[in-house]
Amino acid sequence: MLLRHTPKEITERKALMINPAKTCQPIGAMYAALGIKGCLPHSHGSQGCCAYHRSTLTRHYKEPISAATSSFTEGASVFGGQANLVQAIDNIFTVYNPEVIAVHTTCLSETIGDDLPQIFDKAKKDKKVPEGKTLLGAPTPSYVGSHVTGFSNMVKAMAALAQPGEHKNGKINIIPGWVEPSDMEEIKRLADLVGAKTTMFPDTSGVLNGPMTGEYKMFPEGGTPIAEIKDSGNATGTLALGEWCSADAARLLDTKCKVPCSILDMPFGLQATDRFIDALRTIAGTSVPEEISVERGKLVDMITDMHQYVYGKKVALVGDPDQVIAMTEFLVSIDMCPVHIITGTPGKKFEKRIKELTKDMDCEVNVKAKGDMFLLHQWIKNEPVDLLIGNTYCKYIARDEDVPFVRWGFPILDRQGHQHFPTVCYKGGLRLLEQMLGVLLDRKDRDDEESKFELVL
Amino acid sequence: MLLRHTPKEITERKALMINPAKTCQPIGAMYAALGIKGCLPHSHGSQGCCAYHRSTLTRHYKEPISAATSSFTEGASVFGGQANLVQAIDNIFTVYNPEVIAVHTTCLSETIGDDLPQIFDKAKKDKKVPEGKTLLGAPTPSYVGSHVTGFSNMVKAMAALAQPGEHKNGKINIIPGWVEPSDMEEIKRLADLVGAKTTMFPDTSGVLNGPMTGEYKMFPEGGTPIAEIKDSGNATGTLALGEWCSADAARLLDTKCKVPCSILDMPFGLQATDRFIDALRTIAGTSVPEEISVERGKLVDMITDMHQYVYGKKVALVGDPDQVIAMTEFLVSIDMCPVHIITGTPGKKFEKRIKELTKDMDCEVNVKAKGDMFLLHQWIKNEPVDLLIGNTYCKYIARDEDVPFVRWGFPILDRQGHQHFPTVCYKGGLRLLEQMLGVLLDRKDRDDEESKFELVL
Amino acid sequence: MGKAQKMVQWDPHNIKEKLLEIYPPKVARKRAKQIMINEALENTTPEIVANVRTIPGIITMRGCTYAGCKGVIMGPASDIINLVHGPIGCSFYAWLTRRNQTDGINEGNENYIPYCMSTDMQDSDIIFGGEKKLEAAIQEAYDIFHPKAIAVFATCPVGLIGDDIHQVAKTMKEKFGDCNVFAFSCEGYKGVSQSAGHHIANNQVFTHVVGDSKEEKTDKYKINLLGEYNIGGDGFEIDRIFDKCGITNISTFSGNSTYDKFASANQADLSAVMCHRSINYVADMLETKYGIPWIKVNFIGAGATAKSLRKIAQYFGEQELIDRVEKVIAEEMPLVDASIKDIFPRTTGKTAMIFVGGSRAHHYQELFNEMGMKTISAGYEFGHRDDYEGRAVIPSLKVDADSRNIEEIHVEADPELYKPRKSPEEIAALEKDGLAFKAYEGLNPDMDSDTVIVDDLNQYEAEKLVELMKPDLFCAGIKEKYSIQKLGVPMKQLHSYDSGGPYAGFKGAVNFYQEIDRLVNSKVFSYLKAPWQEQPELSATYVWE
Amino acid sequence: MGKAQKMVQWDPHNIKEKLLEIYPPKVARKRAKQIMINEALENTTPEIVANVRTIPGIITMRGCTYAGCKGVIMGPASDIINLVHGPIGCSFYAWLTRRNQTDGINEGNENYIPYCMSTDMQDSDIIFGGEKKLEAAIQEAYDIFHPKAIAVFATCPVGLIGDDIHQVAKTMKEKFGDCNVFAFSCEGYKGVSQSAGHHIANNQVFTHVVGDSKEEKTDKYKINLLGEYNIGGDGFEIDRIFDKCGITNISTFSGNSTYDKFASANQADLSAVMCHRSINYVADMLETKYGIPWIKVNFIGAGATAKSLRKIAQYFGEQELIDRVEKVIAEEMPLVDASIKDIFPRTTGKTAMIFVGGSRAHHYQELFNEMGMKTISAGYEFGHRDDYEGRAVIPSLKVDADSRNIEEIHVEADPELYKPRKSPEEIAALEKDGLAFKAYEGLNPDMDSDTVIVDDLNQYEAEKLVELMKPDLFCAGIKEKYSIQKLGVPMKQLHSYDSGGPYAGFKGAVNFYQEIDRLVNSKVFSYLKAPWQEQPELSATYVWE
Repeated sequence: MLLRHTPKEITERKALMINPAKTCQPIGAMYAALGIKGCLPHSHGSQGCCAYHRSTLTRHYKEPISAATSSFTEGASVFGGQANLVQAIDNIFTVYNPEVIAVHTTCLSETIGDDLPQIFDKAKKDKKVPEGKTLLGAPTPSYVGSHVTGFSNMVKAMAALAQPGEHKNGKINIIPGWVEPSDMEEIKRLADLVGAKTTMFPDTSGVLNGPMTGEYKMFPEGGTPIAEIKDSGNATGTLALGEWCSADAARLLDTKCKVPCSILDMPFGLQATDRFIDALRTIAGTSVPEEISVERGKLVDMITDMHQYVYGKKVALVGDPDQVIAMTEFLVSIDMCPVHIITGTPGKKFEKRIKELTKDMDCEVNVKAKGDMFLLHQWIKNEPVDLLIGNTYCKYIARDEDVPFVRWGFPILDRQGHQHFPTVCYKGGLRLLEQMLGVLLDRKDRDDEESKFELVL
Repeated sequence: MLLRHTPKEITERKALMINPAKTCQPIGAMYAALGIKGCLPHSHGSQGCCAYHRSTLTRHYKEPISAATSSFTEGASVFGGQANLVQAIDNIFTVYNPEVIAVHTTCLSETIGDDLPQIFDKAKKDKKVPEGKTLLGAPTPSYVGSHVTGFSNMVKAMAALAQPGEHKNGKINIIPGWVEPSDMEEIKRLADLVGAKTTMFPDTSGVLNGPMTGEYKMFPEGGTPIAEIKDSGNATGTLALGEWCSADAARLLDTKCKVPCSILDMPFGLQATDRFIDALRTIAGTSVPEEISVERGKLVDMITDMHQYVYGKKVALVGDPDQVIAMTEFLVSIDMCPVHIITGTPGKKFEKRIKELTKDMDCEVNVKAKGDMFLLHQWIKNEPVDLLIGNTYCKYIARDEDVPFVRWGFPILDRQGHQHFPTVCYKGGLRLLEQMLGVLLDRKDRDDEESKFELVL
Repeated sequence: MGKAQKMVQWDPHNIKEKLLEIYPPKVARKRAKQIMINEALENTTPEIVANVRTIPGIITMRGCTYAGCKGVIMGPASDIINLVHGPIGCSFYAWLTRRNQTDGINEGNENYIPYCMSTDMQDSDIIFGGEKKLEAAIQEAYDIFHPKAIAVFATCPVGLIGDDIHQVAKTMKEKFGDCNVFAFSCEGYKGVSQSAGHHIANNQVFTHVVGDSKEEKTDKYKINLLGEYNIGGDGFEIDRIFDKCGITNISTFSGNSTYDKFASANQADLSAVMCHRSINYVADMLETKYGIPWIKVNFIGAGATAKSLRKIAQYFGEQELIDRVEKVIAEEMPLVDASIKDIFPRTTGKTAMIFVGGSRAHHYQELFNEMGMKTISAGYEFGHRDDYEGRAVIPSLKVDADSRNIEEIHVEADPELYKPRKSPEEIAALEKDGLAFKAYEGLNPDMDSDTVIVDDLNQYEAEKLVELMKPDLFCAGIKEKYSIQKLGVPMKQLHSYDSGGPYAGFKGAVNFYQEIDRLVNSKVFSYLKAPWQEQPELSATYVWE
Repeated sequence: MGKAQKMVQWDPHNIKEKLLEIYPPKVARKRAKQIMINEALENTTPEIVANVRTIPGIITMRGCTYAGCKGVIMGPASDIINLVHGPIGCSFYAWLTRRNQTDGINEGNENYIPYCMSTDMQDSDIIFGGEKKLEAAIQEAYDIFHPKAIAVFATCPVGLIGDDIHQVAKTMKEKFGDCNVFAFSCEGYKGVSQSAGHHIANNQVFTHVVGDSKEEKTDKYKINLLGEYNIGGDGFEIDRIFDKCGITNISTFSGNSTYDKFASANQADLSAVMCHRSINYVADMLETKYGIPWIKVNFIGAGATAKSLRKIAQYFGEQELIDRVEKVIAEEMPLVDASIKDIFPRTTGKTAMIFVGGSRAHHYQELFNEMGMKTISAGYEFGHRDDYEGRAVIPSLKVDADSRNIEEIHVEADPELYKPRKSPEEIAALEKDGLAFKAYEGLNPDMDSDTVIVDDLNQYEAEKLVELMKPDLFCAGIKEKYSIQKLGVPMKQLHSYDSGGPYAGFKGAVNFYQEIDRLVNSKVFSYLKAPWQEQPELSATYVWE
């Protein structure tokens, strides 16, 4: 047993978090910033934060992750980080020459009260910011919310760059939320097919799923150009995918630039994708091409063809709120039973929404926001499941409890594919279904007694 | 043990085939014919053949497979099947109203010497063939070659419809060979990206990976229109993918219509795809768009990133000649060691080609054409492997010998995905690599002792 | 979906018309005789034409004689090597595709079911004959596996080129001494359907295997279960119940069978017939040659299972057995009743169609009745008239060219082994008490009037039936499954059970209730249309937050 | 690739220039002191500046003090609960990411390594202080796990808001009685790199744990192995060799360590130092307080391993041990030699760069030398001047603001436990025979002249070095891996070993030879260009069959 000291008996914990299902804000801000074209994320804190975030993102993507740090020393921590950040900005533009520096704070710089706007002004006054280059900053105190909050805050900081103009640009803003580069690519592909003109930010496709060519580009082709982000203030409207990841930015565009918005679920699974596509075509005033209906039909086809193998299967699910909500709806829609549901991110809304989505399911549902994987594991010990869905850390539970396991979420540190193959929308639904069926049927093939072993499934 | 009576000791067999790695010609002809738009395949033999082929294709695709049969009785078997076939043609056009009937023979009708062209004439003379409808026929004696031969013969029969005209149509014929609908879609997508105008036949995409919509169409939208097939005689040239599946048709177009051809390997893996794309762009006189180079680079990226996990791994591989040849090249190119290689289809050329491809590999290679899975299993017992690649029937070996297993080839009767996700070309290479890594790393995670269990791979 | 369709009303005559209207006249005339409306006519019951040729070009559900012989009857025998003489295809397609479950290994028998063996005939064999290759293949199989028995199956070309497989089998059997080798002339072109293959298979098993067992069976209440194929473990469940009741099933034809079980069939005291179509002649031969009476039973449906057990107990007539059977039924029924109580509200009133086999289209109506579901249309894939109208019509059946080719073997009382299990008086007494011997009433009487009965249903008619009668569930085989489901109607395979089962006996009934509940009540068939397909209009203005 | 690059020639001065030219003057001046050309100057050896602040905005490889303390030193201790006091991130990132292998469970110890524990500080804790929450968390951890010891780690905000974690630890330790609780003030902003964290960790372990073991170790040839972290099982391999030699490794700091092993360190008779950087002060303290001498060893490289074993044997000076060590070396070397024979022709002449840690950049050159590979550039991520230039420079090191903040503890001979293992005479004799105590010459002397030595190499300089010197292999950490590989140069992680290893000892050496052979000779790095990128011209006419 890898987690041999985890007791079945559940005792309440008020102060101790064990095996978290979340991490801290800055890494989310760093990931979001990588979705801006020519942007170098910068961590305003001691250099360990930056090292940890870069390492984790690198392991997840098997790609280089560039980001700089203010390298706080004890002195800076006492007297404030302004000098460090101004010097950093100077060095970064001189040595790496990015279009944009996206600064996020840390528990350290937040605790000592560094004020980014004021430091940015200083840097500009000191002529450290070359003509046409952009600085943006997001406060991301590690002791509030989670990595999802940090992502949201950085996306909100992007939205803050938007300027209201005289005339609308006829485009729809799509804020995709924290999904994979492959997912962002897929969302763009579908939006194009629908015939909607869109601005999507952030967009990490082409940045974190890059090719091997013999050249290293610190700033690859991908990412949303800063000009487009600024122009998002002139859009017809904003579709924000995911309350936790994308709503704040969308609402800021509304209040600041009068760009109306709508908060949708992330398009995982059949229904959430239906709502997303339907919203797109309604706003764009276009009709959905047959190609999309066919993709949809293929997903429905696999659902009906393989229904017997997923029907009534119990699932334990852990991940980030927006993803888990959409996945829960998908699982319920194909007659699976998500019985243990955890997100590490705080938010009562989460538990409420999950309860709604599962209310017609005829089994007990354990759900907790701000929960951890230690609790999830204990739930599983008390009520075993047929399938576990979550990030790589879940494999310790999967091996100990011998549960079929599908890797989905962040981080995935030990398998490939997530950066290249989308799990959003209809094609993503096919992939998710293929993967769930794969592990469920592998288990059946492993455990069936010889007299029951089946060739055809 | 499921195959408990398979001895490790290998004895030569001259007459008995055990657990075949092939089936008979007609099913290949049926699959090929389904790649013609509006075509109903017809099996000229006793009704069992048709029932078996439809069942196998249905289990593989989880889709309806329509095909008719001459329903031979003992009488017909003695007096010849002309009456049955003429009546069948009449009934088919009356009841199902296809654009095309593609007739293939069987061991029965071949043994009694039925002559399709002559029967077709009779049917036309008797006015059983409505204006504008097409009959085509392929001799597919079950006692010659394999299902691959049958596929090739039906494709050749399509090529026989081609007419040489005055002026070239500026298109390139692509004969994809026996690949999945998803693969055919992918080949078309890449040809379009290269900017080559192409005619691809057969094309089962849209036919055998159809959506669920509440309507049943016996003749879905997909398939190559008969007009395009006839026009293939005016093409600039023909790229035939796979010596076994596609060469005969291509050479017929050459001799009959003076359309030059080139026989390439099926585009599985990096190098074979490179050659295919390079041929396309050279013939089309276009330049390859960055998009394709990026897809290629992503494959190279995953190969280099994950090389340590595939390096030196021993593989047992069974399937059809064209696929196995391309896969062998791919495996060798990423430093894996395919040590046991079987195809059920006859052909000394196969063994010769495999030996060439593996000559620099520093381990013994067992290779056999016209081999069977019983022998493959015995080879594995004598020299165990790290990975097994083949169709669903291999899972009996995989379970008995506890070998990681990737399903690839025909038929796949117990898993989903092959009809939707291509394994050809660069994206397909990513998928193949993802799947091989998946099973290899799952095994590592299963077997590593606790002190060696790794979070990050 | 159910809701909507319960309102569908139809006139069976109108439906028959619609099914026929597209056909060329000759085809229409022929099909008209195979499509029957179940209605009382003046002092006659309606006739149906069955077991006749399928019309060329009409997409049929049927397979061939080889499939019926190798696939259905001999496939389940675990320790007999099945060696197919012919091109590779026929043996490949019959390889593990019939879900022939066996636990024979538990009694130390071999299990060759996962093996596919063929002579893989090549053109040279067609030209110069395949006997030598067959002989060599038998030898190689013997050398590698040393089996008790090797069964050889002929595929189409074999009959045409005149290989004498029986002679080869005979020669090799004599050569080996310790291995029974016998052959089946089951070329695919024979007969009109699988049915001919069943007959050929059973005849050879009866001729070459039955009575060949040395060891004497001494248990009480010995029966044969004929025409049960252990698909999805049906036979395991039935045997579980027999064991509980103290009934000894000596030999099942042919689910979970072994050489020795076949060989011991002559030692049973009763033959219980499940699938009348595929096996009734074996029951007759067992009676004629060995004196074993037979009765029709059905273990599909909890009620039918109880009824069948009672019939067997009544036959043996001993109170001990009668009581034990009642005790078992009393133990098993509560679970069944509880399950029905659960699913009935969701299943009652739904409608089904069943087009399979030679008996399941009949037997499974029992299960649907128990769920309150109505079978509105049904028919057999390879049934004969007696399977529809009952054995009463057998004398009036005319033998046509196709059936004439299927060997009928004539047996007589065995000089040593014949032993009547009951005296004529005892039989008469039992019949008087309502136990019917050699009796089968067929499908028609059990179906409501104005239901539509179709023999050898084809693809086109299936689609039309569904379109017109809108059932909540359609039951047939794999070839039909997805064309029906594309129409939005859930489809249940009653050949392979879609890798489900068992559905026989008491536990099987519960499995079936739950499976059908899943199918007819799942939400997944409600996702067929996208929002933009339901409200295609573009005018809609989007409502922002 | 190798071939091409072996011809690459460079002038180290020119390279240094190129590395500096892009920087702002101030930065250039600073970096110039940390980039050193390994060349003899008139009667002085060149100096290098190390262990100084990283320049803000310059993309560094370095981590923080917390990472050095919690991640590197305390992470490997399997039965001590690591409880991180701070926001969730710091404990999340250190969760199972360091490959801390342990087999402690085999001796019945707990293994908490797979657990990640944190107080998950919230804003309210920042405002009102986190001591209460820390106290509660320690209590909850104790109630759930009942561990021997709980180690508390401070993250950045803790120091700033003034939580007194040491007081909390003291209180809880007294409350529990059966559980040692101690804390580390390892806030991330302290010092200039992980190095400060190593120091803080070792000081606390020395203060709170060493000497705390009741049980007396009675085996022969007792040593401590200091500065070995069992990455990829290095420690397992070294212990395998020790066992074979009859040497007893009482306590490894801190690979595969347990509370009791730390606690028993004072009972060893010799300290063998692997990673001089992270641990030399512990070696000194063990000598001062308990009288245990120390020598520098290196088990990276087969030759180095043999040499280190001989040194240990020489120290104990008993023929029995000396012979046994020779026997073991004789047994182990054939495998090593065979492997070298195999790979040498493919690896010789290739070039490598190494930029890691505080000792590996030095140690791994042994392995490359054994393969005939030349290390053309190297440097430490968190080394000090003495790691480059040798301990001789220690007296001349000036203490700057950053190092001043790192507690230096001063120990004296322990009244009871101090026991000099060797008399001054014995030490002198051994030194005379060539066994050097407390001696480390550093990296520079072992590198060829005109090689380029860079301290705290950053992203920009790494890319430039590769571009200019075109090595066949680059060694650093995960953050560097893929930017280097994008350039088409294989990259080997020498922190985590890319989930490979062990590379220490004899078997480890063989593993390393094979791994490097794979990397520098694989064809996969030759696929970077597509045919149409190599021959882009459109003119080409296609050659048909």
